[in-house]
Amino acid sequence: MGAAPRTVKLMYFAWVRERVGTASEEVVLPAGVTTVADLKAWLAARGTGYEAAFVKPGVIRAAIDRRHVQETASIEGAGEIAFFPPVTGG
Amino acid sequence: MGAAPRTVKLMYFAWVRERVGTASEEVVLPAGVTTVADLKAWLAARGTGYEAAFVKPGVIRAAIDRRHVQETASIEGAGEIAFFPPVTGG
Amino acid sequence: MAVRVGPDDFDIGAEVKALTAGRTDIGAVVTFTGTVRGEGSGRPITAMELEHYPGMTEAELVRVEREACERWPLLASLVVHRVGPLRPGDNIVLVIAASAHRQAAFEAAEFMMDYLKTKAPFWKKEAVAGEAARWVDARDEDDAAAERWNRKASGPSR
Amino acid sequence: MAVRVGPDDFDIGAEVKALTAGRTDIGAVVTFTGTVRGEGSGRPITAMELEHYPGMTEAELVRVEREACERWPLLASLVVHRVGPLRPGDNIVLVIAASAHRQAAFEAAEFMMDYLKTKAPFWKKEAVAGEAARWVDARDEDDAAAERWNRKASGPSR
Repeated sequence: MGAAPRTVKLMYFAWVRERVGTASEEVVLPAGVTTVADLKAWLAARGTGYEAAFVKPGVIRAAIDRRHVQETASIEGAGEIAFFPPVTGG
Repeated sequence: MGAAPRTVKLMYFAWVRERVGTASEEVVLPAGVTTVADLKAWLAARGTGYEAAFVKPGVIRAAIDRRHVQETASIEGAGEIAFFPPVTGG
Repeated sequence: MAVRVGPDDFDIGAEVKALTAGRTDIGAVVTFTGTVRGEGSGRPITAMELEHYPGMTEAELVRVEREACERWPLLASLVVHRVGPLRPGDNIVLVIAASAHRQAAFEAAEFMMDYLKTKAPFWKKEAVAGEAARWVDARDEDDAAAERWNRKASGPSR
Repeated sequence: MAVRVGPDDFDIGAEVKALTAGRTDIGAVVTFTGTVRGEGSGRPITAMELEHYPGMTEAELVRVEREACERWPLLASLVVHRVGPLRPGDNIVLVIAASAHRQAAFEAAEFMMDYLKTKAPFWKKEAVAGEAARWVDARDEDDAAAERWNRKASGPSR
Protein backbone atom coordinates (compact mmCIF):
# COMPACT_ATOMS: atom_id res chain seq x y z
CA MET A 1 0.00 0.00 0.00
CA GLY A 2 1.37 3.39 -0.98
CA ALA A 3 0.28 6.62 0.68
CA ALA A 4 -0.99 8.14 -2.59
CA PRO A 5 -4.64 9.23 -2.34
CA ARG A 6 -7.00 6.92 -4.23
CA THR A 7 -9.52 8.87 -6.29
CA VAL A 8 -12.58 7.16 -7.71
CA LYS A 9 -15.67 8.25 -9.63
CA LEU A 10 -18.93 7.29 -7.91
CA MET A 11 -22.22 7.10 -9.80
CA TYR A 12 -25.73 6.76 -8.43
CA PHE A 13 -28.92 5.72 -10.22
CA ALA A 14 -32.69 5.75 -9.69
CA TRP A 15 -33.71 6.24 -6.05
CA VAL A 16 -30.13 5.96 -4.83
CA ARG A 17 -29.33 9.01 -6.98
CA GLU A 18 -32.38 10.86 -5.73
CA ARG A 19 -31.56 10.24 -2.08
CA VAL A 20 -27.85 11.02 -2.39
CA GLY A 21 -28.78 14.14 -4.32
CA THR A 22 -26.22 13.82 -7.11
CA ALA A 23 -25.70 11.61 -10.16
CA SER A 24 -21.94 11.33 -9.82
CA GLU A 25 -18.98 12.62 -7.87
CA GLU A 26 -15.23 12.13 -7.45
CA VAL A 27 -14.12 11.03 -3.99
CA VAL A 28 -10.82 10.31 -2.30
CA LEU A 29 -11.06 6.99 -0.54
CA PRO A 30 -9.72 6.81 3.01
CA ALA A 31 -7.40 3.99 4.00
CA GLY A 32 -9.23 0.89 5.20
CA VAL A 33 -12.03 1.16 2.63
CA THR A 34 -11.12 -1.79 0.44
CA THR A 35 -14.36 -3.59 -0.49
CA VAL A 36 -17.76 -2.63 -1.85
CA ALA A 37 -19.27 -3.25 1.60
CA ASP A 38 -16.64 -0.94 3.19
CA LEU A 39 -17.44 1.76 0.67
CA LYS A 40 -21.19 1.54 1.33
CA ALA A 41 -20.61 1.85 5.09
CA TRP A 42 -18.28 4.82 4.58
CA LEU A 43 -20.79 6.54 2.26
CA ALA A 44 -23.68 5.95 4.71
CA ALA A 45 -21.80 8.05 7.26
CA ARG A 46 -21.26 11.01 4.93
CA GLY A 47 -24.56 12.82 5.57
CA THR A 48 -28.33 12.65 5.68
CA GLY A 49 -28.91 11.91 1.98
CA TYR A 50 -26.27 9.19 1.94
CA GLU A 51 -27.62 7.71 5.14
CA ALA A 52 -31.12 7.54 3.62
CA ALA A 53 -29.75 5.97 0.46
CA PHE A 54 -27.59 3.35 2.17
CA VAL A 55 -29.79 2.60 5.21
CA LYS A 56 -30.33 -0.94 3.88
CA PRO A 57 -27.00 -1.48 2.15
CA GLY A 58 -27.81 -5.08 1.17
CA VAL A 59 -30.57 -3.86 -1.15
CA ILE A 60 -28.22 -1.72 -3.20
CA ARG A 61 -26.34 -3.29 -6.11
CA ALA A 62 -22.89 -2.23 -7.20
CA ALA A 63 -20.89 -2.21 -10.42
CA ILE A 64 -17.16 -1.59 -10.80
CA ASP A 65 -16.09 -0.25 -14.15
CA ARG A 66 -19.47 -1.21 -15.59
CA ARG A 67 -19.56 -4.80 -14.38
CA HIS A 68 -21.81 -6.18 -11.65
CA VAL A 69 -19.89 -7.07 -8.47
CA GLN A 70 -20.66 -8.62 -5.08
CA GLU A 71 -20.42 -6.97 -1.65
CA THR A 72 -17.09 -8.59 -0.98
CA ALA A 73 -15.47 -7.40 -4.21
CA SER A 74 -12.26 -5.41 -3.86
CA ILE A 75 -12.38 -1.80 -5.05
CA GLU A 76 -8.63 -1.56 -5.53
CA GLY A 77 -7.87 -0.13 -8.94
CA ALA A 78 -11.49 0.79 -9.65
CA GLY A 79 -12.04 3.81 -11.90
CA GLU A 80 -15.82 4.05 -11.69
CA ILE A 81 -18.06 2.54 -9.01
CA ALA A 82 -21.86 2.68 -9.41
CA PHE A 83 -24.61 2.08 -6.88
CA PHE A 84 -28.21 1.39 -7.86
CA PRO A 85 -31.39 -0.50 -6.89
CA PRO A 86 -32.19 -3.91 -8.40
CA VAL A 87 -32.85 -3.39 -12.09
CA THR A 88 -36.40 -3.18 -13.47
CA GLY A 89 -36.09 -2.89 -17.24
CA GLY A 90 -37.54 -5.09 -19.94
CA MET B 1 -77.83 -52.52 -39.06
CA GLY B 2 -80.09 -51.77 -42.02
CA ALA B 3 -79.32 -52.97 -45.54
CA ALA B 4 -79.18 -49.41 -47.00
CA PRO B 5 -75.86 -48.76 -48.82
CA ARG B 6 -73.50 -46.50 -46.88
CA THR B 7 -71.96 -43.85 -49.08
CA VAL B 8 -68.95 -41.86 -47.91
CA LYS B 9 -66.68 -39.25 -49.43
CA LEU B 10 -62.99 -40.22 -49.34
CA MET B 11 -60.20 -37.66 -49.64
CA TYR B 12 -56.50 -38.22 -50.17
CA PHE B 13 -53.62 -35.80 -49.62
CA ALA B 14 -49.91 -35.48 -50.48
CA TRP B 15 -48.26 -38.75 -51.54
CA VAL B 16 -51.38 -40.76 -50.65
CA ARG B 17 -53.27 -38.68 -53.22
CA GLU B 18 -50.49 -39.10 -55.79
CA ARG B 19 -50.37 -42.89 -55.40
CA VAL B 20 -54.15 -43.39 -55.36
CA GLY B 21 -54.36 -41.11 -58.39
CA THR B 22 -57.32 -38.99 -57.27
CA ALA B 23 -57.96 -36.28 -54.71
CA SER B 24 -61.43 -37.46 -53.71
CA GLU B 25 -64.13 -39.97 -54.56
CA GLU B 26 -67.49 -41.24 -53.35
CA VAL B 27 -67.57 -44.92 -52.40
CA VAL B 28 -70.22 -47.35 -51.16
CA LEU B 29 -68.87 -49.18 -48.16
CA PRO B 30 -69.36 -52.95 -48.07
CA ALA B 31 -70.77 -54.59 -44.95
CA GLY B 32 -68.08 -55.49 -42.44
CA VAL B 33 -66.01 -52.35 -43.03
CA THR B 34 -66.67 -50.57 -39.73
CA THR B 35 -63.37 -49.04 -38.57
CA VAL B 36 -60.62 -46.89 -40.05
CA ALA B 37 -58.35 -49.95 -40.12
CA ASP B 38 -61.02 -51.97 -41.96
CA LEU B 39 -61.39 -49.20 -44.52
CA LYS B 40 -57.62 -48.99 -45.14
CA ALA B 41 -57.48 -52.77 -45.69
CA TRP B 42 -60.44 -52.64 -48.07
CA LEU B 43 -58.91 -49.73 -50.01
CA ALA B 44 -55.53 -51.48 -50.28
CA ALA B 45 -57.26 -54.28 -52.21
CA ARG B 46 -58.91 -51.98 -54.75
CA GLY B 47 -56.04 -51.76 -57.25
CA THR B 48 -52.39 -51.04 -57.87
CA GLY B 49 -52.45 -47.35 -56.91
CA TYR B 50 -54.35 -48.05 -53.70
CA GLU B 51 -52.07 -50.93 -52.86
CA ALA B 52 -49.02 -48.68 -53.27
CA ALA B 53 -50.64 -45.99 -51.13
CA PHE B 54 -51.73 -48.30 -48.30
CA VAL B 55 -48.85 -50.79 -48.35
CA LYS B 56 -47.84 -49.56 -44.88
CA PRO B 57 -51.26 -48.67 -43.48
CA GLY B 58 -49.88 -47.72 -40.04
CA VAL B 59 -48.00 -44.78 -41.55
CA ILE B 60 -51.15 -43.19 -42.96
CA ARG B 61 -53.19 -40.88 -40.74
CA ALA B 62 -56.95 -40.52 -40.96
CA ALA B 63 -59.54 -37.84 -40.24
CA ILE B 64 -63.29 -38.30 -40.04
CA ASP B 65 -65.31 -35.20 -40.79
CA ARG B 66 -62.17 -33.08 -40.39
CA ARG B 67 -61.03 -34.44 -37.03
CA HIS B 68 -58.02 -36.67 -36.44
CA VAL B 69 -58.99 -40.23 -35.51
CA GLN B 70 -57.19 -43.43 -34.50
CA GLU B 71 -57.06 -46.74 -36.40
CA THR B 72 -59.76 -48.23 -34.21
CA ALA B 73 -62.24 -45.38 -34.70
CA SER B 74 -65.67 -46.33 -36.00
CA ILE B 75 -66.59 -44.96 -39.42
CA GLU B 76 -70.34 -45.31 -38.81
CA GLY B 77 -72.10 -42.09 -39.70
CA ALA B 78 -68.99 -40.55 -41.29
CA GLY B 79 -69.60 -38.08 -44.13
CA GLU B 80 -66.00 -37.41 -45.17
CA ILE B 81 -62.99 -39.59 -44.43
CA ALA B 82 -59.49 -38.35 -45.30
CA PHE B 83 -56.19 -40.22 -45.54
CA PHE B 84 -52.82 -38.50 -45.49
CA PRO B 85 -49.17 -38.82 -44.41
CA PRO B 86 -47.96 -37.39 -41.12
CA VAL B 87 -48.24 -33.60 -41.37
CA THR B 88 -45.18 -31.46 -42.16
CA GLY B 89 -46.36 -27.86 -41.97
CA GLY B 90 -45.03 -25.03 -39.84
CA MET C 1 -57.98 -14.81 -31.70
CA ALA C 2 -57.86 -15.55 -35.42
CA VAL C 3 -56.43 -17.98 -37.97
CA ARG C 4 -55.70 -17.41 -41.64
CA VAL C 5 -54.63 -19.90 -44.32
CA GLY C 6 -53.77 -18.82 -47.85
CA PRO C 7 -51.08 -18.04 -50.40
CA ASP C 8 -50.43 -14.45 -49.29
CA ASP C 9 -47.32 -13.29 -47.45
CA PHE C 10 -47.64 -11.53 -44.08
CA ASP C 11 -45.95 -8.57 -42.38
CA ILE C 12 -45.03 -9.33 -38.77
CA GLY C 13 -45.00 -5.71 -37.65
CA ALA C 14 -48.36 -4.92 -39.24
CA GLU C 15 -49.94 -8.02 -37.68
CA VAL C 16 -48.63 -7.17 -34.20
CA LYS C 17 -49.82 -3.57 -34.57
CA ALA C 18 -53.31 -4.74 -35.62
CA LEU C 19 -53.53 -7.07 -32.62
CA THR C 20 -52.30 -4.59 -30.03
CA ALA C 21 -53.55 -1.22 -31.36
CA GLY C 22 -55.19 0.88 -28.67
CA ARG C 23 -54.69 -1.75 -25.97
CA THR C 24 -52.90 -1.12 -22.70
CA ASP C 25 -53.61 -4.46 -21.01
CA ILE C 26 -50.97 -6.28 -23.07
CA GLY C 27 -47.43 -6.25 -21.67
CA ALA C 28 -45.77 -9.02 -23.70
CA VAL C 29 -46.00 -10.08 -27.34
CA VAL C 30 -44.16 -13.11 -28.70
CA THR C 31 -44.05 -13.85 -32.43
CA PHE C 32 -42.75 -16.94 -34.16
CA THR C 33 -42.00 -16.87 -37.87
CA GLY C 34 -41.08 -19.98 -39.81
CA THR C 35 -39.29 -19.53 -43.13
CA VAL C 36 -38.23 -21.77 -46.03
CA ARG C 37 -34.60 -22.75 -45.59
CA GLY C 38 -32.36 -22.95 -48.60
CA GLU C 39 -31.18 -26.48 -48.09
CA GLY C 40 -32.54 -29.90 -47.18
CA SER C 41 -30.33 -32.86 -46.29
CA GLY C 42 -27.33 -30.74 -47.21
CA ARG C 43 -28.50 -30.02 -50.77
CA PRO C 44 -29.86 -26.72 -52.11
CA ILE C 45 -33.65 -26.52 -52.29
CA THR C 46 -34.90 -25.01 -55.53
CA ALA C 47 -38.67 -25.07 -54.89
CA MET C 48 -41.20 -25.80 -52.17
CA GLU C 49 -44.94 -26.46 -52.37
CA LEU C 50 -47.33 -26.55 -49.43
CA GLU C 51 -50.51 -28.62 -49.73
CA HIS C 52 -53.28 -28.48 -47.14
CA TYR C 53 -56.74 -29.85 -46.37
CA PRO C 54 -59.09 -26.88 -46.83
CA GLY C 55 -61.60 -26.75 -44.02
CA MET C 56 -59.83 -29.16 -41.70
CA THR C 57 -56.66 -27.07 -41.65
CA GLU C 58 -58.48 -23.97 -40.44
CA ALA C 59 -60.47 -26.06 -37.92
CA GLU C 60 -57.26 -27.56 -36.47
CA LEU C 61 -55.62 -24.14 -36.19
CA VAL C 62 -58.69 -22.82 -34.36
CA ARG C 63 -58.49 -25.80 -31.99
CA VAL C 64 -54.78 -25.17 -31.36
CA GLU C 65 -55.45 -21.51 -30.62
CA ARG C 66 -58.43 -22.30 -28.39
CA GLU C 67 -56.39 -24.83 -26.42
CA ALA C 68 -53.65 -22.21 -25.90
CA CYS C 69 -56.24 -19.73 -24.64
CA GLU C 70 -57.49 -22.29 -22.13
CA ARG C 71 -54.00 -22.97 -20.79
CA TRP C 72 -52.62 -19.42 -20.64
CA PRO C 73 -54.20 -16.01 -19.99
CA LEU C 74 -53.82 -14.80 -23.57
CA LEU C 75 -55.11 -11.35 -24.49
CA ALA C 76 -54.65 -11.75 -28.25
CA SER C 77 -53.37 -14.38 -30.65
CA LEU C 78 -52.99 -15.06 -34.35
CA VAL C 79 -51.98 -17.97 -36.55
CA VAL C 80 -51.20 -17.37 -40.24
CA HIS C 81 -50.02 -20.21 -42.49
CA ARG C 82 -49.20 -19.99 -46.18
CA VAL C 83 -49.96 -22.61 -48.82
CA GLY C 84 -48.96 -23.05 -52.46
CA PRO C 85 -45.55 -22.52 -54.06
CA LEU C 86 -42.82 -20.94 -51.90
CA ARG C 87 -39.13 -20.23 -52.37
CA PRO C 88 -36.14 -20.29 -50.02
CA GLY C 89 -36.29 -17.31 -47.67
CA ASP C 90 -40.08 -16.99 -47.95
CA ASN C 91 -42.27 -16.84 -44.86
CA ILE C 92 -44.29 -19.99 -44.12
CA VAL C 93 -45.99 -19.51 -40.76
CA LEU C 94 -46.60 -16.76 -38.20
CA VAL C 95 -47.80 -17.36 -34.65
CA ILE C 96 -48.43 -14.46 -32.26
CA ALA C 97 -49.27 -14.72 -28.56
CA ALA C 98 -49.93 -11.64 -26.40
CA SER C 99 -50.41 -11.62 -22.64
CA ALA C 100 -49.90 -9.36 -19.63
CA HIS C 101 -46.60 -11.07 -18.79
CA ARG C 102 -43.83 -12.65 -20.80
CA GLN C 103 -43.84 -16.26 -19.63
CA ALA C 104 -47.42 -16.88 -20.73
CA ALA C 105 -46.72 -15.30 -24.12
CA PHE C 106 -43.55 -17.36 -24.68
CA GLU C 107 -45.12 -20.64 -23.59
CA ALA C 108 -48.33 -20.16 -25.55
CA ALA C 109 -46.45 -19.29 -28.75
CA GLU C 110 -44.19 -22.31 -28.38
CA PHE C 111 -47.17 -24.54 -27.58
CA MET C 112 -49.09 -23.36 -30.65
CA MET C 113 -46.11 -24.07 -32.90
CA ASP C 114 -45.49 -27.52 -31.40
CA TYR C 115 -49.14 -28.50 -31.81
CA LEU C 116 -49.49 -26.98 -35.25
CA LYS C 117 -46.44 -28.99 -36.38
CA THR C 118 -48.11 -32.31 -35.48
CA LYS C 119 -51.84 -31.57 -35.87
CA ALA C 120 -52.47 -29.07 -38.66
CA PRO C 121 -52.86 -30.84 -42.03
CA PHE C 122 -50.13 -29.29 -44.17
CA TRP C 123 -47.67 -31.22 -46.30
CA LYS C 124 -44.44 -29.90 -47.77
CA LYS C 125 -43.05 -31.04 -51.08
CA GLU C 126 -39.58 -29.81 -51.93
CA ALA C 127 -37.29 -30.09 -54.91
CA VAL C 128 -33.52 -30.14 -54.56
CA ALA C 129 -31.22 -29.18 -57.40
CA GLY C 130 -31.38 -31.63 -60.27
CA GLU C 131 -33.90 -34.00 -58.72
CA ALA C 132 -37.65 -34.59 -58.79
CA ALA C 133 -39.69 -32.99 -56.04
CA ARG C 134 -40.22 -35.21 -52.98
CA TRP C 135 -42.52 -35.08 -49.96
CA VAL C 136 -40.77 -34.01 -46.77
CA ASP C 137 -40.75 -36.66 -44.04
CA ALA C 138 -42.26 -35.86 -40.65
CA ARG C 139 -39.68 -35.39 -37.91
CA ASP C 140 -39.76 -37.43 -34.70
CA GLU C 141 -38.56 -34.33 -32.83
CA ASP C 142 -41.84 -32.63 -33.68
CA ASP C 143 -43.86 -35.41 -32.06
CA ALA C 144 -41.60 -35.25 -29.01
CA ALA C 145 -41.98 -31.45 -28.85
CA ALA C 146 -45.79 -31.68 -28.89
CA GLU C 147 -45.72 -34.55 -26.39
CA ARG C 148 -43.99 -32.36 -23.77
CA TRP C 149 -47.17 -30.37 -23.28
CA ASN C 150 -49.19 -33.43 -22.25
CA ARG C 151 -47.22 -34.01 -19.08
CA LYS C 152 -48.04 -30.81 -17.25
CA ALA C 153 -50.86 -28.29 -17.13
CA SER C 154 -48.52 -25.60 -18.45
CA GLY C 155 -44.91 -25.43 -19.50
CA PRO C 156 -42.91 -28.04 -21.34
CA SER C 157 -40.50 -30.34 -19.54
CA ARG C 158 -37.14 -30.14 -21.19
CA MET D 1 -25.84 -9.58 -33.37
CA ALA D 2 -26.52 -6.04 -32.26
CA VAL D 3 -27.86 -4.00 -29.36
CA ARG D 4 -29.43 -0.54 -29.37
CA VAL D 5 -30.45 1.69 -26.45
CA GLY D 6 -32.23 4.99 -26.94
CA PRO D 7 -35.49 6.91 -26.90
CA ASP D 8 -36.69 5.89 -30.37
CA ASP D 9 -39.55 3.48 -31.04
CA PHE D 10 -38.96 0.37 -33.17
CA ASP D 11 -40.85 -1.51 -35.87
CA ILE D 12 -40.82 -5.27 -35.31
CA GLY D 13 -41.45 -6.16 -38.95
CA ALA D 14 -38.73 -3.83 -40.25
CA GLU D 15 -36.20 -5.16 -37.72
CA VAL D 16 -36.95 -8.78 -38.64
CA LYS D 17 -36.68 -7.95 -42.35
CA ALA D 18 -33.33 -6.22 -41.81
CA LEU D 19 -31.98 -9.23 -39.89
CA THR D 20 -33.16 -11.87 -42.34
CA ALA D 21 -33.00 -10.12 -45.73
CA GLY D 22 -31.34 -12.25 -48.39
CA ARG D 23 -30.66 -15.14 -46.00
CA THR D 24 -31.85 -18.68 -46.58
CA ASP D 25 -30.08 -20.35 -43.65
CA ILE D 26 -32.62 -19.04 -41.13
CA GLY D 27 -35.71 -21.19 -40.58
CA ALA D 28 -37.09 -19.75 -37.33
CA VAL D 29 -37.38 -16.22 -35.98
CA VAL D 30 -38.74 -15.46 -32.49
CA THR D 31 -39.44 -11.91 -31.37
CA PHE D 32 -40.36 -10.69 -27.92
CA THR D 33 -41.84 -7.24 -27.46
CA GLY D 34 -42.42 -5.74 -24.02
CA THR D 35 -44.90 -2.87 -23.76
CA VAL D 36 -46.01 -0.41 -21.06
CA ARG D 37 -49.15 -1.71 -19.40
CA GLY D 38 -51.87 0.73 -18.44
CA GLU D 39 -52.09 -0.25 -14.81
CA GLY D 40 -49.86 -0.99 -11.86
CA SER D 41 -51.13 -2.52 -8.61
CA GLY D 42 -54.65 -2.17 -9.97
CA ARG D 43 -54.41 1.59 -10.54
CA PRO D 44 -54.10 3.37 -13.89
CA ILE D 45 -50.57 4.38 -14.85
CA THR D 46 -50.35 7.91 -16.25
CA ALA D 47 -46.65 8.12 -17.01
CA MET D 48 -43.51 6.01 -17.13
CA GLU D 49 -39.84 6.99 -17.22
CA LEU D 50 -36.94 4.68 -17.94
CA GLU D 51 -33.50 5.55 -16.55
CA HIS D 52 -30.36 3.65 -17.54
CA TYR D 53 -26.61 3.58 -17.02
CA PRO D 54 -25.12 4.74 -20.33
CA GLY D 55 -22.18 2.56 -21.26
CA MET D 56 -22.86 -0.22 -18.79
CA THR D 57 -26.34 -0.86 -20.17
CA GLU D 58 -25.05 -1.46 -23.68
CA ALA D 59 -22.18 -3.57 -22.31
CA GLU D 60 -24.60 -5.78 -20.35
CA LEU D 61 -26.88 -6.23 -23.36
CA VAL D 62 -23.88 -7.25 -25.47
CA ARG D 63 -22.91 -9.77 -22.76
CA VAL D 64 -26.46 -11.17 -22.67
CA GLU D 65 -26.49 -11.55 -26.45
CA ARG D 66 -23.02 -13.10 -26.53
CA GLU D 67 -24.00 -15.61 -23.84
CA ALA D 68 -27.09 -16.58 -25.87
CA CYS D 69 -24.92 -17.08 -28.97
CA GLU D 70 -22.64 -19.39 -26.97
CA ARG D 71 -25.53 -21.51 -25.72
CA TRP D 72 -27.62 -21.77 -28.92
CA PRO D 73 -26.74 -21.87 -32.64
CA LEU D 74 -28.11 -18.40 -33.38
CA LEU D 75 -27.82 -17.03 -36.90
CA ALA D 76 -28.96 -13.50 -36.02
CA SER D 77 -30.08 -11.59 -32.95
CA LEU D 78 -31.06 -8.11 -31.85
CA VAL D 79 -31.83 -6.36 -28.56
CA VAL D 80 -33.45 -2.91 -28.61
CA HIS D 81 -34.40 -1.15 -25.36
CA ARG D 82 -35.99 2.27 -25.05
CA VAL D 83 -35.20 4.88 -22.38
CA GLY D 84 -36.81 8.16 -21.39
CA PRO D 85 -40.50 8.98 -21.02
CA LEU D 86 -43.01 6.37 -22.22
CA ARG D 87 -46.77 6.06 -22.10
CA PRO D 88 -49.13 3.10 -21.66
CA GLY D 89 -49.20 1.01 -24.84
CA ASP D 90 -45.70 2.13 -25.89
CA ASN D 91 -43.03 -0.37 -26.81
CA ILE D 92 -40.23 -0.83 -24.25
CA VAL D 93 -38.04 -3.69 -25.41
CA LEU D 94 -37.54 -5.88 -28.46
CA VAL D 95 -35.55 -9.11 -28.51
CA ILE D 96 -35.11 -11.14 -31.70
CA ALA D 97 -33.49 -14.56 -32.00
CA ALA D 98 -33.10 -16.34 -35.34
CA SER D 99 -31.89 -19.88 -35.86
CA ALA D 100 -32.24 -22.81 -38.26
CA HIS D 101 -34.83 -24.44 -36.00
CA ARG D 102 -37.53 -23.19 -33.68
CA GLN D 103 -36.49 -24.54 -30.29
CA ALA D 104 -33.16 -22.70 -30.30
CA ALA D 105 -34.87 -19.47 -31.36
CA PHE D 106 -37.53 -19.75 -28.65
CA GLU D 107 -35.10 -20.64 -25.90
CA ALA D 108 -32.55 -17.99 -26.82
CA ALA D 109 -35.19 -15.24 -26.94
CA GLU D 110 -36.58 -16.27 -23.56
CA PHE D 111 -33.08 -16.51 -22.11
CA MET D 112 -32.14 -13.03 -23.34
CA MET D 113 -35.30 -11.54 -21.81
CA ASP D 114 -34.79 -13.33 -18.48
CA TYR D 115 -31.18 -12.18 -18.21
CA LEU D 116 -31.89 -8.67 -19.43
CA LYS D 117 -34.57 -8.37 -16.72
CA THR D 118 -32.06 -9.05 -13.94
CA LYS D 119 -28.75 -7.82 -15.37
CA ALA D 120 -29.28 -4.83 -17.65
CA PRO D 121 -29.19 -1.55 -15.69
CA PHE D 122 -32.59 0.01 -16.41
CA TRP D 123 -34.92 1.43 -13.78
CA LYS D 124 -38.60 2.21 -14.25
CA LYS D 125 -40.34 5.06 -12.50
CA GLU D 126 -44.09 5.17 -12.90
CA ALA D 127 -46.83 7.56 -11.86
CA VAL D 128 -50.33 6.36 -11.05
CA ALA D 129 -53.33 8.70 -11.23
CA GLY D 130 -53.20 11.41 -8.60
CA GLU D 131 -49.95 10.31 -6.98
CA ALA D 132 -46.27 11.17 -7.16
CA ALA D 133 -44.11 9.01 -9.43
CA ARG D 134 -42.50 6.04 -7.69
CA TRP D 135 -39.71 3.63 -8.60
CA VAL D 136 -40.97 0.20 -9.59
CA ASP D 137 -39.84 -2.62 -7.30
CA ALA D 138 -37.89 -5.53 -8.74
CA ARG D 139 -39.88 -8.76 -8.94
CA ASP D 140 -38.70 -11.97 -7.30
CA GLU D 141 -40.15 -13.87 -10.27
CA ASP D 142 -37.57 -12.22 -12.52
CA ASP D 143 -34.70 -13.51 -10.39
CA ALA D 144 -36.28 -16.97 -10.41
CA ALA D 145 -36.73 -16.82 -14.18
CA ALA D 146 -33.06 -15.95 -14.75
CA GLU D 147 -31.97 -18.54 -12.19
CA ARG D 148 -33.59 -21.35 -14.21
CA TRP D 149 -30.90 -21.02 -16.87
CA ASN D 150 -28.08 -21.73 -14.42
CA ARG D 151 -29.20 -25.30 -13.77
CA LYS D 152 -28.79 -26.71 -17.25
CA ALA D 153 -26.60 -26.11 -20.28
CA SER D 154 -29.68 -25.19 -22.29
CA GLY D 155 -33.39 -24.99 -21.65
CA PRO D 156 -35.10 -23.73 -18.50
CA SER D 157 -36.52 -26.12 -15.92
CA ARG D 158 -40.09 -25.19 -15.20
